[in-house]
Amino acid sequence: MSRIGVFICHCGENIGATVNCEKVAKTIAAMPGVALSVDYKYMCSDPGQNLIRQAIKEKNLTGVVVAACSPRMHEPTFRRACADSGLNPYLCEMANLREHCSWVHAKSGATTDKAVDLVSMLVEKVKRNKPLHPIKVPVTKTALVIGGGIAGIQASLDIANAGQKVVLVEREPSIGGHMSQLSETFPTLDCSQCILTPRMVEVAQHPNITLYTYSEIESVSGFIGNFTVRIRKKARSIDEKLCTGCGNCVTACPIKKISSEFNAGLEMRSAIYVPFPQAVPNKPVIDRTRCSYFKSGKCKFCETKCPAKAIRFDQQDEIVEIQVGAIVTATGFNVAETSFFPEYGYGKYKDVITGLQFERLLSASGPTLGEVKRPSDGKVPEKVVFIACAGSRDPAKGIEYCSKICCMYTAKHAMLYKHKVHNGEAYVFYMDIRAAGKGYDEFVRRAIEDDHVQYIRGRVSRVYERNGKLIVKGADTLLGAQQVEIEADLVVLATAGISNNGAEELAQKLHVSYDSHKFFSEAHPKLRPVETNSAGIFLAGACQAPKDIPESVSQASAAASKVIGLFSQNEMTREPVIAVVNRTVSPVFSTCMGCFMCQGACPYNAIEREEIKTRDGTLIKTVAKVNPGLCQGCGTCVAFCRSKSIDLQGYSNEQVYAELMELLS
Amino acid sequence: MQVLQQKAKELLESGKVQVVIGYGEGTGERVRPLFVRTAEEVSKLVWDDRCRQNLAVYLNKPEIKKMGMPALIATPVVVHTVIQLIAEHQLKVDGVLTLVVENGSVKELFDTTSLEAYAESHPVIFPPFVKQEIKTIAEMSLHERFKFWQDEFSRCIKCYACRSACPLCYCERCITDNNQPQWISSASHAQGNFEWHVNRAMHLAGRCIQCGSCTIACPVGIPIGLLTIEASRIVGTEFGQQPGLKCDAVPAMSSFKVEDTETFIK
Amino acid sequence: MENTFEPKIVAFVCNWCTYAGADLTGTSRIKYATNVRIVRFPCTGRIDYNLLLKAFAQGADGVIVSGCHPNDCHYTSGNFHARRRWIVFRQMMEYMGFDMSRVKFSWVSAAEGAKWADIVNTTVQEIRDLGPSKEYAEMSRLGVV
Amino acid sequence: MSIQNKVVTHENLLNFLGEIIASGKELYAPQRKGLKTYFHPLNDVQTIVFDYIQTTLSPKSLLFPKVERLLSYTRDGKQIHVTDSSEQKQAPDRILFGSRPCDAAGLQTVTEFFRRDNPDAFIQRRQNALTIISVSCTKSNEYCFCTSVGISPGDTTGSDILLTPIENARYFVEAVTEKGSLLLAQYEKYFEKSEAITKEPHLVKVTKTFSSTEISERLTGSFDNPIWKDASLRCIGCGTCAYACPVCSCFDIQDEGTNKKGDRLRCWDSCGFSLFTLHTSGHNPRSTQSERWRQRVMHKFSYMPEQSGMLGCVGCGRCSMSCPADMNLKEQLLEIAAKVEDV
Repeated sequence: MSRIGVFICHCGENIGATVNCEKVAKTIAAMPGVALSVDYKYMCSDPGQNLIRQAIKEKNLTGVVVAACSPRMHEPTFRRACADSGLNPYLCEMANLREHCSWVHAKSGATTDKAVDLVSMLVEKVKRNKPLHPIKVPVTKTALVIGGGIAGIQASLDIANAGQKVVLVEREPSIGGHMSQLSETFPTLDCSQCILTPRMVEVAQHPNITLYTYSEIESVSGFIGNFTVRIRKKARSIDEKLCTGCGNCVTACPIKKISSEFNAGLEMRSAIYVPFPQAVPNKPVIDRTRCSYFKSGKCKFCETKCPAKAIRFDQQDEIVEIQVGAIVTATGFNVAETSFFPEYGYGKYKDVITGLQFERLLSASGPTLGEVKRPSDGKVPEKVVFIACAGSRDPAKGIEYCSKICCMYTAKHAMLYKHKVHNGEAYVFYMDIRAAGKGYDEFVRRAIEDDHVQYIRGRVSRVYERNGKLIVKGADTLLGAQQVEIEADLVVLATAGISNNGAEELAQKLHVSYDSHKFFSEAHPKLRPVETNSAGIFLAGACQAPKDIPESVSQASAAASKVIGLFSQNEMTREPVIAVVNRTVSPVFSTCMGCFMCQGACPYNAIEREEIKTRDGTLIKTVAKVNPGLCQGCGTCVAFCRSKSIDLQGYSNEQVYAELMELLS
Repeated sequence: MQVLQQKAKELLESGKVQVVIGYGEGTGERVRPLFVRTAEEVSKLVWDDRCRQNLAVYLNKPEIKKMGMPALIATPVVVHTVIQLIAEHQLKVDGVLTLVVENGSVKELFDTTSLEAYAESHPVIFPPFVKQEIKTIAEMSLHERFKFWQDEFSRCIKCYACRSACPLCYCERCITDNNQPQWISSASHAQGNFEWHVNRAMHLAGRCIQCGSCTIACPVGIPIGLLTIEASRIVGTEFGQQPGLKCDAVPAMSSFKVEDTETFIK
Repeated sequence: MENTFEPKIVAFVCNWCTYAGADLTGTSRIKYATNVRIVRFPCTGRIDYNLLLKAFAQGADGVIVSGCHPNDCHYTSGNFHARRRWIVFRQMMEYMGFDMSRVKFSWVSAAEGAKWADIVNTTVQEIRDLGPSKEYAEMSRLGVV
Repeated sequence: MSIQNKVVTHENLLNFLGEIIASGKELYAPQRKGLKTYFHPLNDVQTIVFDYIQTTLSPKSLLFPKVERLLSYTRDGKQIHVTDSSEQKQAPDRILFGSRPCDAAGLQTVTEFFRRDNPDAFIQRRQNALTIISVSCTKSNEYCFCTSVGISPGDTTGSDILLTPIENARYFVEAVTEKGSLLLAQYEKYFEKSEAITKEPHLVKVTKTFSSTEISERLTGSFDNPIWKDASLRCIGCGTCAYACPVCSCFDIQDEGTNKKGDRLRCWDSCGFSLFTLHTSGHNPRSTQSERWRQRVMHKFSYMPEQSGMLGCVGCGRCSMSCPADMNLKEQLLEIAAKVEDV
């Protein structure tokens, strides 16, 4: 027989003035299984909580109902008080007499009647509560960071510097990401590579970081604290240990007309190549889709010229399996190509380029060694038109969002152009100037005022060629939508930042949700911006949405601190409000029939298959099993289960049924 | 019939299957399920219009599973059933050899492709009287429908023949056999009967392959199949999903689309 | 004559949106009818349609089912699953002749305290107009000797 | 008590039944619903169906209803009030018309079953208030085997009155019991006195195919015979046979209600269900369908005769007729007679 203690709180006047608390206490006292039913002025006060603590000991209570404010307010308080006296905290429930009763009704008999109902249903529920124990999940203290751009680098270094192990996986041959392609960075104009490359080297040399470049995530299984990740190390076709990075192979390679990814297509590379001089690791890779040997079985010039005998044509992809406790996703973004824009020539004009290409033109390590020369004929352009919002904020293009970084880099581009070509003219077509950020607006003002960049508020309708010039037709909305036509030598499109190739595929492997633009979704837009809906998987940088370097870096550090926090304990504790699949004796073992409807219903992929076998290994049946590390306790599976074989602890079928029955009896 | 017997003989003799699940002569004019385990017995197999019981119901019966690899003589709806059972992980594709009779010859459906192709080309067709019943009920007012079903259910004795005859009612412990809590009253009063039939319909929503075995089995003649037919019709209309067509189908009722539409949620 | 029938109404709501929304109704001191009793669930996805049946079996006059708006589910998709279940359940019940006008479905977010009060008040009024629900509850006696 | 012999015309029989209804008694008689026939209370004797062999369900529910309230309770605070339904319920005066001799024999077995050990007040009271007017069989079908279990198409066992159709749309009337005589006496005007008539020529011949005593003997010791497994292969485990059976009397007690009020109900149950013997622990002593099928046959033909001297079968054939999988009891019994070795 249950011995339930019921404590009715007056909350001063808040409940007491509307609900007849004495009457509620008296009525409830007559319920079977109620050992004690009292009312008190302030249950959450120290003396109030002591009342509960004492009663648990004196009356040997098997359950407690506190009828007070919303459980969303004080449930932890009262559960703690119960735990203090040795009663399992999950044997304590709260009835909401304040927000759901006294504050919304006038003083009346009906209000008190409702209060009685609210308490009595919780009494019937708590009679069926079972002691629950927080779930302990062991934590593997190694983090996986996916993506070696600035966000991934920052997250890796922060975690590694806190003394934890990191595995950093980058799919390109070198880490560095987009930041390594940039010339100078706004608003301070310091050289991008100068600040980035030391960090890249630090990653390579850090004892706590294992770096896998030219590698991709094959599969991810498991759950927070306990992920198993399989990494595909793509065959680089060289022995990295032997390679000295001398570069003889690159010179020897006869295939040289391959568009360079690093230089955004403005320069060529060979089939065996190092993406850029400061690459980490500074080891070449053979692009097998282009290499003569792989295409026709002939060549091997690189092998002949390699003094270290490091070329390995027969190298195979290698699968590495690692155990990690947390995952930081920092896979970055991409930019829309010029071919995305029919109105600007579908990418057919060589001198209509993207912002990223312009970065390469400005960069001292770029194809022009930092001199602004246009791609078509190598002439220094005298008039450059920059078009902001190329694709962004344009529902017709399917991109409703603001790419956020373009206003700033366009200002930077125009400014740097003016610094390099003093008598050149720079025009910027823009919709709005979004320069919120420390020193950002000042930077734009400088471009306009000091460097005389001409900002025209309006959209460009067309770009076409006439007599070797690019005619940019637009409108100036500040001059009454007057038509503007500029004869430009070079047009730079601030093309929209879009999700990276393969983002969707990766999200599916990780079971994290993503938005309609395939940017990964954070768990909560305000309060959990670096977490995902999959526990233990965090977000850093532009894989979540386009963002600039400082923002990427701060998000990376935030994600790292989440990981470090997780790793600060050997075991992680989780709320035991989770679903469980029943188990019973042979020959049934579980009433679960293994239809796995629940698997489809689970938002967290928490339902696994468990094979029940005889001692000699013969399969008896396959049933569902809830992974306590993944289950968040929504209970959607419970309502789906036809045979009622799965139930939710804390909101079990028996509990909710008893509540309803009492309420209506 | 002879081709079927011949095929059964071949399959049993070659050891490809250990049991052929089919129909044999029964009491009077009836046919009954037959489990043929030796080549000598194949002459007992019959095949005609009387063969309507959905034999897929036996595939998961422990005693029959123990016999070894089964061949199942199937009407089109039974092929749908086999596919649905595969989709619900109750059967492996290579766990049964489905035999269909077409144009006087016997075809073996042995893999996903052959099963799905057959099901696709053999949609479920209701007999005219079922079509008429569906129409009659559809034209009733809410109150008339209530009266209609109450009258039908009043004869229900909760023998659960509907459940037992249904190949998709494979739960070892049915929801109605649960008593903590007792979701469905085990008493056969009007409410208990209503609860049972609502649950059966909901549980078969998007799963019922509309074979009519439940209606045939009902000893008191309740047109019980109309309920699950309706449940599957709703799922088909609302979510565009039909059971029994794809071996890897995602169950309609445990999936969703963000675009699902309704007009009743305020 | 004024209708003095006080209906008994049960509300099945999710913890994160509607329960919190009803909390906000309280903190905003918006007054509403006393007829509704809330049963709290983690998510609308957890709400079994059998609870609705049992509510009417036990003599409830009306039922409210409420949770997070689409796309706002704390568990990302519980409410989508629930929505699909209700779409089928409603039609199935009507096929069997059950009057579903006593069941009100709604989305009430944690910010919609006023909407909760409004849902309660209009439901109480509508159920009051429909009168007591007896037929289904009394069916537990039909066929019993 | 002597059997008084009378004859009645079909027309007068209907008049007689009509007057019974007019007197306020409940008349249960065969009624048609679709292809099925049921015993139903009725107001219009014209709706009575005569051309049936067996009704779909037996008249057992007149004594042993599918759901019956045994007690009710209410609670007020910590006070609990229990109302024993057996003290409250008045059994209505009822006439059952149209039962077959096998049905009447079944009703007698049910009565006996509930009279043993602790007599069941509910069923006794209903039995006392029930007058059974059976009609002898002039037709049979392939399912019938009453003669093999000691009953015949003109058997009076269990009936209060037995009518045997004779020539010229008349019935030979036998008042079997006091209750029957009283009823006939009350409506004397419709009945003519008659000499004893030999019924046999008017009855259908049902060939005796086996001896139930022999079956009972053979069943002893057949517990582990493989016949059960083979025979039950096609059984799908529903409760149809038990629910259609005029004798099966297993039940399940269910409490329905809340903390404040509720009922204790007695509901039909069937040994064909796996749940029937399921223990709380999860263990099931009859975990396979063959064990459950064996139980059904053994109980009727071995355990019951052993314990009470009664057979649990009246040979009506309903179980086989209603079985969705065509499990045929007569066939099974013949097989046992042929296959099971003597002990």
